[in-house]
Parts: sequence; structure tokens; C-alpha cells
Amino acid sequence: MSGFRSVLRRELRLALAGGSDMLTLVLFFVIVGAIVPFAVGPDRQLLARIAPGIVWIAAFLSMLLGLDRLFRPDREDGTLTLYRLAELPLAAAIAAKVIAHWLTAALPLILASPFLAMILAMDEPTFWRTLASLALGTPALAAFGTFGAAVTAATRRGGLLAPILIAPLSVPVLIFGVGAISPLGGPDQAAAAMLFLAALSLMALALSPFASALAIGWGEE
Amino acid sequence: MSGFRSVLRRELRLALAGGSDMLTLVLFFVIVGAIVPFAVGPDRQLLARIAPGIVWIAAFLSMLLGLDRLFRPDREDGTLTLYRLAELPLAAAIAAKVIAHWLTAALPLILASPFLAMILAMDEPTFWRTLASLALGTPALAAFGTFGAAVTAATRRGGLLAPILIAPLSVPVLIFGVGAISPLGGPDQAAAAMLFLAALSLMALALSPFASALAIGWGEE
Amino acid sequence: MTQRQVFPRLFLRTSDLACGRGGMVLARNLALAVAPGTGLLLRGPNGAGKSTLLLTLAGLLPPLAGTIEIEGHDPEAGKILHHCGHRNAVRARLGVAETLKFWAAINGATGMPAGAALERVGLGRLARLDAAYLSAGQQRRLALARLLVSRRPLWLLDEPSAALDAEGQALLGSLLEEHFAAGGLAVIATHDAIAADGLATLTLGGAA
Amino acid sequence: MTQRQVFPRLFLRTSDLACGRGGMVLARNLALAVAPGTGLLLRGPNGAGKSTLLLTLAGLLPPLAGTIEIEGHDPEAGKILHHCGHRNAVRARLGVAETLKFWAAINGATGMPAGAALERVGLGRLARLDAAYLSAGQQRRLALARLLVSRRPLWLLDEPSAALDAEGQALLGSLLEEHFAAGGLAVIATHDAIAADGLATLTLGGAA
Amino acid sequence: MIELGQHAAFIVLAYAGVFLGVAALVLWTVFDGRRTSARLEALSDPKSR
Amino acid sequence: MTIETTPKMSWWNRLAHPGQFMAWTRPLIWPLAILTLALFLAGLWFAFFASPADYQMGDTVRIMYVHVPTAWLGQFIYATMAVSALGTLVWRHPLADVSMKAAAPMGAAFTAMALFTGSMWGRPTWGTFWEWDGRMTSTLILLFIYLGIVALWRAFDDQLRAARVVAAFTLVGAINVPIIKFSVDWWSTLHQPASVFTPEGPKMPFSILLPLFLMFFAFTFLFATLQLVAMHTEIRRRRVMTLERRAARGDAR
Ligand code: HEM
Ligand SMILES: Nc1ncnc2c1ncn2[C@@H]1O[C@H](COP(=O)(O)OP(=O)(O)OP(=O)(O)O)[C@@H](O)[C@H]1O
Ligand SMILES: Nc1ncnc2c1ncn2[C@@H]1O[C@H](COP(=O)(O)OP(=O)(O)OP(=O)(O)O)[C@@H](O)[C@H]1O
Ligand SMILES: [Mg+2]
Ligand SMILES: [Mg+2]
Repeated sequence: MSGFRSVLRRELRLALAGGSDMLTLVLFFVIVGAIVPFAVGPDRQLLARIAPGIVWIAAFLSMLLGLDRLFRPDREDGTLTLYRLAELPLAAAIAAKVIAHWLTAALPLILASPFLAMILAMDEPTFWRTLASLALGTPALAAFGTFGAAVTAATRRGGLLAPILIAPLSVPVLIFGVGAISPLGGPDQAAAAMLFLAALSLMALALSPFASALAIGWGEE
Repeated sequence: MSGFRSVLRRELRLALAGGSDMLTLVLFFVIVGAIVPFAVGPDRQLLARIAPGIVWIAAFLSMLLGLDRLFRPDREDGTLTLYRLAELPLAAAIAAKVIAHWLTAALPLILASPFLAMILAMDEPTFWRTLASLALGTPALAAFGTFGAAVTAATRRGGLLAPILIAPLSVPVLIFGVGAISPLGGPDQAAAAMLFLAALSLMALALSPFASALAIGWGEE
Repeated sequence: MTQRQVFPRLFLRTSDLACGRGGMVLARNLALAVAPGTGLLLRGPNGAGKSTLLLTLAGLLPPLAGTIEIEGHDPEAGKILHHCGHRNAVRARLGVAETLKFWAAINGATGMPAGAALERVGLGRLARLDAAYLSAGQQRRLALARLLVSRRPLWLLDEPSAALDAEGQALLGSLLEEHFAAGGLAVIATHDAIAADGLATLTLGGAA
Repeated sequence: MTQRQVFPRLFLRTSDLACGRGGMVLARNLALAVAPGTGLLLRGPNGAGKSTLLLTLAGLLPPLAGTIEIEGHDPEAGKILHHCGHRNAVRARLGVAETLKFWAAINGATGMPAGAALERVGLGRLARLDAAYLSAGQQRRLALARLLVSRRPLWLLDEPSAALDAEGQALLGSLLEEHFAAGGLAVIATHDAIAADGLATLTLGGAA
Repeated sequence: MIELGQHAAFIVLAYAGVFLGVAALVLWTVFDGRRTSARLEALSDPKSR
Repeated sequence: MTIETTPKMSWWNRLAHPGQFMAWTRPLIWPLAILTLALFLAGLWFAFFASPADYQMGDTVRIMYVHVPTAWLGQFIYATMAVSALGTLVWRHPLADVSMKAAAPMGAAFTAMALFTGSMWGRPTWGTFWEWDGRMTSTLILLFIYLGIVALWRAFDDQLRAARVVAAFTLVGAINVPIIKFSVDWWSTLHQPASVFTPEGPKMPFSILLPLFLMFFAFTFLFATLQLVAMHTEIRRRRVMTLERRAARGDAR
């Protein structure tokens, strides 16, 4: 499937050539994390307690930021029309976009999370679990987000629309993402949450390209 | 200055004509706030403590997400070129844009903040201070944001510049905004923060149109 | 020039076709018939519905009534048409050759290699430039090169000659003639004269 | 037609002008001279630098060398030129008349009223339509109407006839002739023939 | 009117809120229906254009 | 196609034609409205004058008569929309998207009323207007989903194109709503073991159940009436939009 790889390469090229998008996301991720200590005060224990939640919120919001770039430029310059007439099925092109979105909007955050963990006084075991839950949960966010962007691609003004459609639907990801880290419900609860997260991600990844392709086909022009 | 009024009217028309845009913005703000408890847990005391931070981050994020539509559409369809050749000075047009941006992206948030305050278990004095700090601080965010958007619009590739420029400028707004609410450093600290916020807003509002006009003028084509 | 008749013999036929935008009918009772190796020029005043008809033929807009048939087409063989609209699908930050290779990859690289296609449309020397830096006519040429890198029998072109210089117009004509010689079909909406043989003309009616 | 010579007598003169993009010189040693009531057609192959020259004359790009002078121009009197580029500055969600009135407001409503200008370019009946629904040629007509609502002596037009139908081309010609009759100037980059008197031609050289 | 006990204010508020909500919904539905019908009438009447 | 030329028209086909649908359902509106009004009057009378205060909750139990019906409608209307969405996508029923569009703002309104009455109930019972309890929280999320759908409808210019896209989103939402409910319940039990709602349905005395049922049906019929009227309005609005576009183009054909 060289078409699939080409779409992936193109998306990555565009994200990296621009540069700023990725940097903005990471910067935003860190800012959200860093502003919380100002709000709660320097109580290390409290910070450590809410740290997993903060990291997840930061990741969640940062990923929403990048949604508009997913389809809108392609739609405006006519590339989306090309995709619809391409040999490569639209769903495959969108699958490549989901992957690229994850690579450019989630992976950098995961890489930046040690820094946040440090600011938020997270202990080491928690940090590793945070990393694992981010790695398992962000694909679901990317998949949901892609669907949201696809649904709003045909509207003339996107911007905030995709985030508000997607955020309520992604609440389970957030809940289980944090649940998989925090030791509140005991280790088996955490393990269950982790499993559930993985299941959600797999399901979302599998369905999102098709659902998005349908939405784009129905909405366009 | 009928040109100034026309730009203002056009911007408001475009923001409102979509209809959903304002609703979307307010929803986004509320959703961001409402999602935090899922991450940090529904502990009312904890929520009340971080509520100012949450409200400010939600406002910051909402305003950030709206930035892209400030100049990019105008640039892409050629309207920006028209502005540069117009009888109306570019800085005046941009001043109208700053005002419109504040009216459509900040005012609705301030109006929606009571709801957020309720679900985040904010007490009443804190709520009033939040309102005041939002009212004083968001103009600065709008002004800085406009400048950032102008720089991004002007440099087609060096988009890297924009977030790096705005982040250091807007983080102080965020920090003082939160500082003006949460009584960490005592009431006189809060008053000082409030004053600083007001000063920042005034300065930013006064300078931003000119700086943005220069940035756009320098950006070629 | 390649050997004659590389494409299967296709006929494009519509019967009783009506097309329009947003529930509004712009053209009705259209009975087009395009034979292999020929083209159809769509003419008509601004707003007559030429672009709309092309989108409908491409399957991007649903027809309001009637049918579009492509006889002799084997659905297994993949997509058969190129649509080349007002917008060139050219993105800043990607190089000229890179852009073309991307299109070749998603449409199937069944035609010329990208380098040769760029030479053919006269962009050989600009292969490595950022595609957004191209002038209006050069971007149009790049869009034409897309038709060459993936071989498809039916071309739907919307004002292909816009912004092209005299040499570009000649280029367009010769591209079309080669395409016809290979048994291809084309439907072209334009206000200019197109210098190619085998073109019939259909004029869409009147709303100014 | 209005009385002759409404504009002050202006001369557009460049001496030794060089223009280009991104450090690359596209044209050098240009000595244009456009007298009141006349126009200059810029011709040349794609990528020759016609659009670049127009942007330079408009002051939107810095000249690489040489000077642009407009003799007889009183700087107090406001902007003297209209630039009409490839893009039409037409935005979705704003009505046709509304768009035109906006331009009149920011450029100064010194010309025709908006309604009359729309009639003139043949969009009178579409005044209340969402401007993004206009077809390519109709959008171009709307952009031409912008030249009419604010009276400025120098018009810089970049492929004004793109997407215009035959009637639209005639309209463009007559708009230009009226403009010249009133003492206006124009510099026009185009690949088409323009049906107006008083046009000289400058061909820009080579890069394909 | 019956005694509503110590929390009368909340009960009254709840019912008032629901009443306002329902009233707004009903009024809007009726108004929107009337407005649309009128517009349709005006548009399909050939003389009024 | 006129009615005479159509050989046999089932009720389904009749409903499939907007004009037929309007003609067939218009006579239903007034009876429905009157029934609704009667139910409301009876329900309110029982709610305030003919039912006792609860032995536990005191008079605040009377809030239940508006709270439970609105909360029920909040969920029921989503189900209506999901079925309509299937109608749009699977059966291509021309009225399904009209129904879908008409229902969305009403769903949002009733959900908002449920939240409001719930918090009016919460203040005397728990001392706060808002508690992050599982059921309340998932109702809040439902409200967000409704408002998102309303915003999505409004973001499209072309309602016919919008219909299928919104239908796709509504269905994805419908798949998601149970997951959300489950996860929010999991989350709230994680933090606060005891649920605030004790299932007291069966234990309720008849004197409370009667007004509850009356109000329940009153609200449901209110929705049915409003939905019907709103669907008629929406059908007319589409004609208006077509005519307006045509007029804006100067009536060319
Ligand atoms: C904003 C706050 C609240 C929301 C969103 C909410 C939501 C709901 C929902 C969705 C139902 C289920 C309706 C159904 O299944 O048909 C319900 C039922 C009920 N709610 Fe609330 N509620 C809220 C506050 C309260 C409060 C404060 C109380 C009283 C202490 C309360 C008491 C009840 C009762 C008694 C029922 C019926 C239970 C049953 O039939 O099993 N609710 N509420
Ligand atoms: N999205 C839309 N919704 C409703 N009407 C539209 C839409 N897009 C275009 N139209 C209308 O359709 C008509 C035909 O447009 P089309 O682009 O097909 O014309 P055209 O023949 O290609 O004209 P041109 O020669 O100017 O390109 C125009 O009058 C326009 O107002
Ligand atoms: N931003 C830029 N940076 C560098 N080079 C550019 C830039 N924009 C355009 N160019 C180059 O400038 C040259 C001239 O472009 P220009 O648009 O002026 O041509 P033109 O004569 O208008 O052609 P056409 O007839 O196709 O419109 C092109 O070869 C293009 O590659
Ligand atoms: Mg067209
Ligand atoms: Mg050019």
C-alpha cells in the first residue's frame, strides 16, 4: 500500500515542516501542567495526588487543539476532492491521518510528560503508570478526534466545533485513563481500567476511519 | 471613521452569521471546565481550590483556539491585501479586529462563568474575583493573541515564531490572572496582581494594533 | 506519441440528467454522449452550471435526476476519471515534484514518471521549488501533470486553460490530442478556445 | 458615461525598476511609462513575473532596484490605486451587496453606489445571495465591481478576464474604456485579448 | 395554596423554572411555525414578489 | 407522482411524503395539545393538593413530579433521535432527518430542565446545588452532546447534506452514551461508595406514584405535540429556503 505510506509521509512532512504546530501543542501541554501549581499552591502532597489527572487533562486539551488542521486545509485547497477520487480508499487515507495525528499530537506529549511529572512532584511508579495509560489511551483520543474533524470538515467554520463534539464522547477515555493510574480503587481496579482503555483504543481505531470516511463523503460539496 | 465601524461590523457578522460559533465557544469553555473533575476527582474542596486555575485555563484555551480565524482566512482569500491598500489605516482595521475578537471570544466566556463556578464549587467571593480578573485579563490575551496571529499570518513558513512569541507574553497574564483570584499570597498580593493585569491589558491593547500592522506589512506579499 | 488505443473503449452517456446545487436545478434533460477518442466542450455564461455538471459527472455531487453511465467500464479496474477543478490542490511547504509524486502514489502510478510529466508541462526546472511559490499558471501546469502520472481514460477539466500562457494553451491542446489518440475521453468546461481536434461543443443555457 | 477627465492628470513612470521574489530577480531595467487615459498590457509566459511586477507597483512588494514614481499625485488625497489579484477576497456568509459595501467603506465610497455597480457588472439580481455561492466568473465580476465603488485613478489588474464569459470580457473592455475616458490608468497582466482602446503591450521575458 | 414546608423556595423555583422552560419551548415552537408559514405564504404568492 | 397513479400506498409510504405527512398529522395536533393540557392540570392538582409530603424528604418530594419526567424525556428524546438517524441512513426516510432536527433542541431543553430541577432538589437534600454524582454527571454530559448536535446542525448551510452527517454523529453518540454512563458510574463509585439515589420506585406509595405518572405522561405528550409542530415547521422551512435561494438568483428557472 504505497498510497497509505504516501499519505502518512505527507502528513508528517507537513506537520514537521510547519514545526510550529507541534511546538505549540507541547508548549500548551507544559503550560497547562505548570499553571496548576500556581492555582493550588505549593502543597507537594496535594500536587502529587492530582498530578495524573493534570497530565491527562493537559494531554486531552492539547489533542483537541490540533483537530482543525486535520481536514480543513485539505478541504479548502481541493486535496480532499482528490482523495475522494483516488485509487486509495478514503478510509485508508484517513487511517493514515489518524496515525499521523497520533504521532504528531500525542507522541510529543508523551515524550514531554517526564518534565510535567517533575513539576508536579509525581513519584516514579506513578509516572510509569501515567506513561502507560497515556500510551494506551491517546490512540482513542486521536481516533475520536479524527471522527469529530471529519464530521465538521464540510462546515464552513470548524474551529471549536470538533472539540465540543468530541470532548463529551471522550470522557470515558479520560476517566479510565486517570483511573488506570490513581491507586484509589486498588490495583485490580487500575488494571481493569487499563484493559478497558486498551479496548476502547482498539475499537475506536478500527472504526474511526470508516465512520470518518462516510461522514466526509456525505458532507462534502 | 466609518471604515473602522465597517470592519467591526463585518467581524461580528462573520462571528455571528455562522450562528453556532458563539454557542460553540461558550460550550467549549464550559466543557473544558466540566471535564476537569473527571481527571482530578469530584472532591469539592480540591475542586474549589483549583477552580480559578481551571477557569483561566479554559478561557485561555478558548481564546487560543479562536486565534487562527483572525487573519488566516483574510490572508488566504486576499482580503488582507485589500486591507493593506485601503483608505483605512491597517492598524485601525486591526484594532477593530482586536475588539471584535474580545467581544466574540472573551465576553461570552465571562457571561458563562457563573455556571462553571457552580459546578466547580467555587464560593461567592472567589467567583466575583474571578469575574473581575477575567474582565481585566482577557483584553491582554486578545491583544497578544492578535499580535501572534499577525506574525503567523505574515510568515508563511516561520510559524515557529508565533507560539514562541505569544507564550512568554501570555503566561504572565495567566499567572497573574490566577494570582489575582486565589488568596495564596494574601489580599494585597491579589490586589497587586489585579493592578498588574489591568496595566498589562491597557499596554497590550494600545500597542498590539501597531505591532500587528507592522508584522503584517513586513510579511511579504 | 504512444500507440493508439491504450484504454478500453469507453462511452460516457447520460440520459435525462439533471444537475444543480442546494436543491436548485441548473440544467435538466441533458443527454450527453462522449465516444472514445473525443471530447466535449461545455460552454455557457457565468453561473450556467458548468462546474456543477462536471462535479456531478465525477460523482462528487448526486444527480438530481437521470443517470450517468460509462459503458465498457470494468469496475474492478479501479477509478476511471480525473477531475481537475478550480482549485489546484497545491499545498505550501511541499515541493513541486513531491506534490506530484504524492498524487501518483494515491492515484496509482500508472502513467508517466513524475519527472517526465514535469518536463512535459514545462516545470522540469522547478521540480524542487516549494509548490506554493509557483505562479498561477505554473500551478495550473502542475495540476495538468497530475493527469499524466496516473493513466485514466476520462478527464473532467474545469477551465484548464485559466492562467495559462500561449505556450501553455498549446501544451493543453497537445495533451488532449494525445489523450484522444490513446482512446481517452474528456469533458471540458471553458470560456477559451481549445486547440484540439475531436471536440464537440455543448452550450449550457442562460442565467447570468 | 461621465464627463472626461475626472482624475488629476497622473503619469506612472518607473526607472530602472527590478522586481522579484525571495531574492530572485525576475525582471530588471524596466522603464514603464503610462500616461493618463491609457493602459499597459503585461504579457509573457507563466512565471515571467507579471504578478510580481503588479505587486511591486502596488507597493506590496519592495522593488529590488530602481524607483516607481507617480507624477501629479497629491499624497494628501489618499490612496490612488486598486489592485485586483488572483484571489477575489470573497468570503462565505456575507451577501454579495454586503461584501461590496464593506469594500466601499474601507476604501472610501467615492465612486458608484454599490447597487449600481452590481447592476453594471451583471450581478444585480444576485445582490442578496451568499457571496461564496457565486460561480467562479460571478466572483470575478464582483471583484471588478470593487473598482467601481471607490474611485481611484490607477488600476492594477491581474488576469481580470479569468473565468469571465464572452459577455464578461466585453464588460471588462467597456469598464476599461470608461476608466480611460475619465483619465484613469491601468496596468493589466493577462494572457487573453482585452477589447479596449489605448492599450500598449509590454512582454516580460523568459523563464518558463 | 398548601404549605410547602421549610424548602418552599426551592420547590417554587423548580416549578417556576420548568414552567419557564416549557413556556419558552411552546412559545418558540408556535412562533417559529407562524413565522415560517407566513414567509412561505409570502414567497409562494406570485404577486407579492 | 400523484396519489392516483400510485397503486397502493401503505401508511409508511404516506408518511414518507412530506406533504402527505403534513396532511395526515395536522388533525392530530389539537387533540394532542388538549390531552397534554388536561394531563398537566390533573398532574399538578394531584402534585400539590392531593398528595402528602414524603415521610423522609418532606415536601421536596414534589420536585420529583417535574424532575423525573424531564430526566426521562432527556433520555427518551435521544433515543428518538437515534432511531431517526437510522431512518436517515438505513431507510433513507425523507422525514427522518426532519424529526432528528426538530428533536435536538427539545432534548437539550428537557435535559437542562432535569438538571435545574435536580439541583433545586439537591440544595435542600444535600446542601449543594451540584454534586458530581454519577447520574447527574452523565445527564450533564448528555446535555453537552445535545448542544453539540444543535451546533452541528447550525454549522451547515445545506440542511440536506447536514442530515446524514448529523445522523452519523448521533449514532456514534448513541453507541457512546452507554459507555459514558458506565464509565461515569464507575468513576463516581470509585470516589463515593454510596449512591445518593436509593431506588425507591416500588416502595413509593400510590399517592406519590399517581401524580408522578400523570406528570410523566403529560410531559411525554407535550413532547409529542411539540415534535409534530416542529416537524411541520421544519418541512415548511425547507421549502422557504429553496424558494429564497431561487428568488435570490432572480428566479432563473
Ligand atoms: C442536577 C441534578 C440531578 C440530575 C441531573 C438528575 C437526574 C436524574 C435522572 C437521569 C433520573 C432518572 C430518570 C429515569 O430513569 O426515568 C433521575 C431520577 C430521580 N432523581 Fe434525579 N437528578 C438530579 C438530582 C436529584 C436530586 C437532588 C434528587 C433528590 C435527592 C433526585 C432524586 C431523584 C429520584 C427520586 C429519581 C427517581 C428514581 C427512580 O425512579 O429510580 N435527583 N434523576
Ligand atoms: N453551494 C451552493 N449552493 C447553492 N448554490 C450554489 C452553490 N454553489 C454554486 N451555486 C450556484 O450555482 C450556480 C452555478 O455555479 P457553477 O459554478 O456551476 O457555474 P459555472 O457555469 O461553472 O460558472 P463559471 O463560468 O462562472 O465558472 C451559480 O449561480 C451559483 O450561484
Ligand atoms: N514567495 C516566493 N518566493 C520565491 N519565489 C517565488 C515566490 N512567489 C513566486 N515566486 C516565483 O516567482 C516567479 C514569478 O511568479 P509570478 O506569479 O510573478 O508569475 P506570473 O508572470 O504572474 O505568471 P502567471 O502567468 O503564471 O500568473 C515564479 O517562477 C515563482 O516560482
Ligand atoms: Mg465554473
Ligand atoms: Mg500571475
